Amino acid sequence: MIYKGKQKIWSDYQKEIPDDHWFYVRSCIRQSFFPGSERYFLGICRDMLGKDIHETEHHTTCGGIAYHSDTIPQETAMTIVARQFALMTEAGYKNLVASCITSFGNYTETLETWREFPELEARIRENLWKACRREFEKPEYVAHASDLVYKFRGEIAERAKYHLVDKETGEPLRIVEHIGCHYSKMFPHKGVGGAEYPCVLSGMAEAWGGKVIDYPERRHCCGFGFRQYLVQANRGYSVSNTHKKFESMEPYHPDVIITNCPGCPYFLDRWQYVIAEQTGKTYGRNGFGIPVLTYEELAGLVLGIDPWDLGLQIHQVAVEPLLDKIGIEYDPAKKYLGLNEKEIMKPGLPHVLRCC
Amino acid sequence: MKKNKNNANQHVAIIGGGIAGLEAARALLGLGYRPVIIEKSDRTGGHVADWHRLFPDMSPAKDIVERLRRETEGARTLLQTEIYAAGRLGNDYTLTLSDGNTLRAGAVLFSTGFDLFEAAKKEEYGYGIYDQVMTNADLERWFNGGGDKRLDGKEIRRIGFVHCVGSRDVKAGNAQCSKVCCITAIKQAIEMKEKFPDAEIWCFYMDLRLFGKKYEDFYIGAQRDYGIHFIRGRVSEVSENIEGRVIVKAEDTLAGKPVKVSLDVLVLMSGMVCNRQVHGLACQLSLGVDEDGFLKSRDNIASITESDNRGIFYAGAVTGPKTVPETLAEARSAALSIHAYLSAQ
Amino acid sequence: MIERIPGAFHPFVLPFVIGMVFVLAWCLAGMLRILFELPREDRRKFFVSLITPRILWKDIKDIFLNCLIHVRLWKRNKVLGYMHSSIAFGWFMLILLGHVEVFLFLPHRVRFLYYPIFFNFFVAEADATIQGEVLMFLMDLFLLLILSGIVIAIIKRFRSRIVGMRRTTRANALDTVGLYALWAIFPLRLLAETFTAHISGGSFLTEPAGQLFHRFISNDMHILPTWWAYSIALGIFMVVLPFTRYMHIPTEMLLIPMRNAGIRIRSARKGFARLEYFSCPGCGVCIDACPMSVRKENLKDCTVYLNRQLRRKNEPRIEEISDKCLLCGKCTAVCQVGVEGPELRMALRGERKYALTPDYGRIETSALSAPLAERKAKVLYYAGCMSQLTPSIRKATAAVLDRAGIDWQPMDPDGRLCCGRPLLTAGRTDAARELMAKNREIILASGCDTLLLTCPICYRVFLEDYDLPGIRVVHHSVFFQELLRDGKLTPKNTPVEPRFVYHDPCELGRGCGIYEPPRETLDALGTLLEAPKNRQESICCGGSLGSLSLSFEKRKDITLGALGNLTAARPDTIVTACPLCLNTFARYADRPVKDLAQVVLENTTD
Amino acid sequence: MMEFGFSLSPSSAVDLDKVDTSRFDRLVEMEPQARICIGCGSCSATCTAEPYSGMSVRKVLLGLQRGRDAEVDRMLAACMLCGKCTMVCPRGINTRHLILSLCRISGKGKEGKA
Repeated sequence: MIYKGKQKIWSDYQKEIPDDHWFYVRSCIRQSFFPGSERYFLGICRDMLGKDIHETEHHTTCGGIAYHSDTIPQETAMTIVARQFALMTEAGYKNLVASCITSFGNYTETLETWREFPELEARIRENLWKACRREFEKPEYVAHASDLVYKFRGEIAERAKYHLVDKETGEPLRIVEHIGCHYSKMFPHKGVGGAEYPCVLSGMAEAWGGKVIDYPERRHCCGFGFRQYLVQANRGYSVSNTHKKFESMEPYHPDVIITNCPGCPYFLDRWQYVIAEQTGKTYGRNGFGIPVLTYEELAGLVLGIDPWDLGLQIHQVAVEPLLDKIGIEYDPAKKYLGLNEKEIMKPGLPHVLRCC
Repeated sequence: MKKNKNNANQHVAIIGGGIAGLEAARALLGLGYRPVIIEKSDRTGGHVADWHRLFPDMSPAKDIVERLRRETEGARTLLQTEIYAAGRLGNDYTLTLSDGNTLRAGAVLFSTGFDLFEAAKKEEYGYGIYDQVMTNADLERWFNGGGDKRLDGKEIRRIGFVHCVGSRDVKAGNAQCSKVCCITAIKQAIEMKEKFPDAEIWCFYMDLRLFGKKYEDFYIGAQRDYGIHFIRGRVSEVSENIEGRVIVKAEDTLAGKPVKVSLDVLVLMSGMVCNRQVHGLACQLSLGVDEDGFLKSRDNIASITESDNRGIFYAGAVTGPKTVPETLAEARSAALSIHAYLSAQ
Repeated sequence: MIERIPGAFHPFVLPFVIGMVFVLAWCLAGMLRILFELPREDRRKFFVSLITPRILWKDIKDIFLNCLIHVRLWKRNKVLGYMHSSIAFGWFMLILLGHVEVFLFLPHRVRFLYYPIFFNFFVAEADATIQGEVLMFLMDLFLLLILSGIVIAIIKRFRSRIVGMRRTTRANALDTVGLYALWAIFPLRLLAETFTAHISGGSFLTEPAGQLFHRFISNDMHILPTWWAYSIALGIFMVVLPFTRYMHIPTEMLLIPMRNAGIRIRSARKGFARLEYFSCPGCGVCIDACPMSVRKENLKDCTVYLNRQLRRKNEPRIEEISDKCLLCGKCTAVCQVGVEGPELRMALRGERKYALTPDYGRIETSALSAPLAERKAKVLYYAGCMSQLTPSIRKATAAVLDRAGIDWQPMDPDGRLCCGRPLLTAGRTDAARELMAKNREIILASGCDTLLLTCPICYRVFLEDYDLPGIRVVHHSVFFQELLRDGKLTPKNTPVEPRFVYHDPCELGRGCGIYEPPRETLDALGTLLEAPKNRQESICCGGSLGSLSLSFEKRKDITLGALGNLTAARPDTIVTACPLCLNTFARYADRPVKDLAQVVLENTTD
Repeated sequence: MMEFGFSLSPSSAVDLDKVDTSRFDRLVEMEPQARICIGCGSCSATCTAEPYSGMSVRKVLLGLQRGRDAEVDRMLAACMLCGKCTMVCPRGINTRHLILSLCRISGKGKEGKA
């Protein structure tokens, strides 16, 4: 690996990210899968960095899942997107930041399509007007939430309580970064670092003390693939895909996987359980899996937020070995206590994958 | 053609001291002209001077370059010289040179050649990122005795060649076929097999374009005598495994299956792309530039060495990818065209 | 007539007696072995043939004409014919007349094996009677005949071209011993008889020679050494005989009745096959005949060398030779003893063991035959694989059939199954049978009464190996000739008659014996020219499927050789009746090559 | 083992690192021409057995180099040795003999007993 070569590519694909005043659109699924992530993203941006980030309860799905599952046509998806833009315009914002990679891809794709086919944009404006009497201005800037965290990675590092190093040896943690496919594979210039060697997550990991692993199947999809998972008969493909990635990263003994997409962490996390059940194989040490975190969760850990407040107990793969390695303090007894120490139910334990 | 006494007064400016420029200079000297070779680098011979052996006879590239240098000793050669400005003055052209001089010439020959595609631009192939990825030019340099840590002292058991790197690729901005890479890949594969007899070699190709004399023999020989594997399919991505070997993924389109293979070294066949540096000069002299960035000939059949402008001529890869013999033939042809043009004045 | 030696014995006869007993025992054992190796039904067939007067007469006739007179060789090469028949017939007559002498004069000595051979030693004044005089005369005459043959043989040995052979086999050490022994026998006999001529009497050769010798050497001390030498020469010849090419002499005498009994090669090494490869005289006629011999490297791949290697059990060479052969059958056509080179090779190929067995189970014949059965034409035209590659033949055949108003339909309009002959020639007999069974089902279900073939390869297998009751299997060369003869096709009047030369395809000519019908057709449609080598002697085009291992490049010279033969008479058009020949010739020919079907179409009118 | 209603499917990709080409290597020893196939597909297009089996000499040669031995054997078993492929091969490969040679060596380079 020639690190300099990557740095050169990274320098070719830097994008300007506005400093402040963002209109935030949440993800459909992340709030239930990773309940702490979006909350702490807003927390970090607003409370720690003092940024202006606005969100509205009128925001709906961007239509991305339905679009990529072939259940709605592109025009419909674009009209939904147009409505989000209208909400942003109404709120007086020009910078859109999406929590979800698919949304980010969907917004980018819509804007790029309109740029190529202005007549389509006119039609969508008409559709939106007919449907809900709204008008919109196109955002001046569309970012993914991870772009912002990447931008502020230095500030976070300055305030870090923990670093991504093995507290025993002082060695940097080995980190697998997994970028959602729709982040930059469609439009390489829209992603930090391009499509082949994106640095949006690796930049964070390195800024916070970790070491990124470049394993052969790094570019591969997590396995979600929309139809691959959503059509039950195809789930074998989905899990096979994920399995391929794990087999490829296994020799590097990663400590943690970080992701910036709603689907990826979910599948990389849950499929470890399924693979363990199906093949008897686990990829972490001592029968554990490899913890899979969102970048917000990782930022939260680095900043010293309590793991259980971040919602890490919701993950299938136990995060305790990672916490121990970094030396993060946590109370095992509180793992299954929710907000305000309210009992949330304890899950049953899997047969193969070690979870505690 | 007979030597004209008046020729002695006639300057011909040759822009670019590669083999096209040298061969044209040699021919013009023979016809009694005073060619001036303007070369931006510190030596003549161009790309061929960096090459080791030339297909199809495996003759040393050095031989032809040295012969041309020897035979053009009578021509004025300005090294490390660039042209700042060019313009027409009466029937002549004046070139303002970087050394502060001005050159007045009856005719100008563009033998500005090509650039090798920058392999790093094909990010997915990992040139400059993964340790064991190199280019055809790197390999020739190594054949010429320049050390290379990708090969020296390494146990090389598996070698890959990727054809069409940066050529026939609209995404890389070059739709044209670079013409010589197929045969070069086969030549280099054979040379590598000779250096590493135990190595297995795979060539990943889109089409094999082996049009030239003896090229097909090379291909059959590579298959039959050297056991080189040819996989029809373009490499999609390259990565590195924990041992530092290169993992190559492609589709074997003949088998209809994706294939992957780990290699000790991967050679990228960087294609010939247009020399963009010449565009400024072309603009000043209002010369046509083709869509592929190469200069536009008056027509591509009967007068490939002539431009639309009187007194400006082309030879070699300035108008498109060419082989060495084609380039030399064009250089001689251009010299004759120049002679005909100047004689008619 | 006086018996000169009391007890009728002298030790010098021992070498001969030992040799004779040895060779007789050897041959007897060999014969029993071959009989034992034959399948039971073949053995029965053989014994029955021996008591069937018609076959028995044929056996005697064939043995006489072929083994003694060498009729076939006479037809081929008169010098060689004379050489062989002079030695074989002359020697036979010497033996026969020797016995006649003994019978006539000393009948009680008949039981001595050696007596007729050394008669002149044991008797005195044998020419005293008129019978004796005549017999002596005949003996000298035949000895002279043999000696003349031996002279030719010696010339042939050192200058084979003088006797009209370009190439001949190189003899091995034992063959050479046998050869020199054979050469020595008759001059020694002449010497021996010459030296005893004043005692036993002689005739026009021995007597004057005897008198001549007596002028120089007058005592009789040299009589015995010459008789010893004669006996030793005979003894040596007979002892080495089983290990030399001369083994063909006794073997052929068994081969002829067995062939006449209808026995064929069933196994590559045993029984009849063994008889064939031991019958090979090693003459090398097949070397010149073999089309592969145009390449020097293939000179040792013809049948004579196969037989030699089979006798030596040199397995790698046996495999190489048997795989390379084009199976054109020309070696058999020219062979003096009729060794079936192609059949021997096919049997050898059949010996191969394969790890993979063909399986045609997935082919549903009902689906293939249903449309044919529905249409139910009288003539079913099966183009076969090779005609699929030569659409000109298929189209011309279809047009000719339509022109003649034939009720026909194609069996394989879109390419169907292979006929099975290529599998047979490759020795994969079981697979061929499986495929043939499928074709048979289709043909029987089609309701046709005639199966028309344009490919001789297919034709041969349908003719020889298929059981198609009530269906006539016919090649288009025959069928079209009949159409012309019956007036269903009318020759076109052309101002200038096209000049044709006809190439006999191996499988059609030597394979199926069809030589004349295509010639009659061409003769009716234009001027028929003959190539120097034609009919039985036709040269394979080189494209034959028979060869398994001959590579494409190496076939070229064969094709050029065959083309040279065909174009010698300067025809306008080379005509053949085989798609494979057409395809092969067309590749290199300098003038049009056409199939008979095309020629018939172009030169007849509606 | 828990039943999920779906399972890991093996990768369809050919891993050239793991493919056992010993049978092809053995074939090359017997038939050096096996290497010079250019994959033009003439053999497949003309094949008499193709409609019943998908037989293709091109695929056979490629299959051996991609570890698809079972498929190769299935195709080989359908061959009728008619020789059309040999006639059309532009590289002059004696495909018919090549098939016979291949039939002699089974699965993992073992030879049929002579």
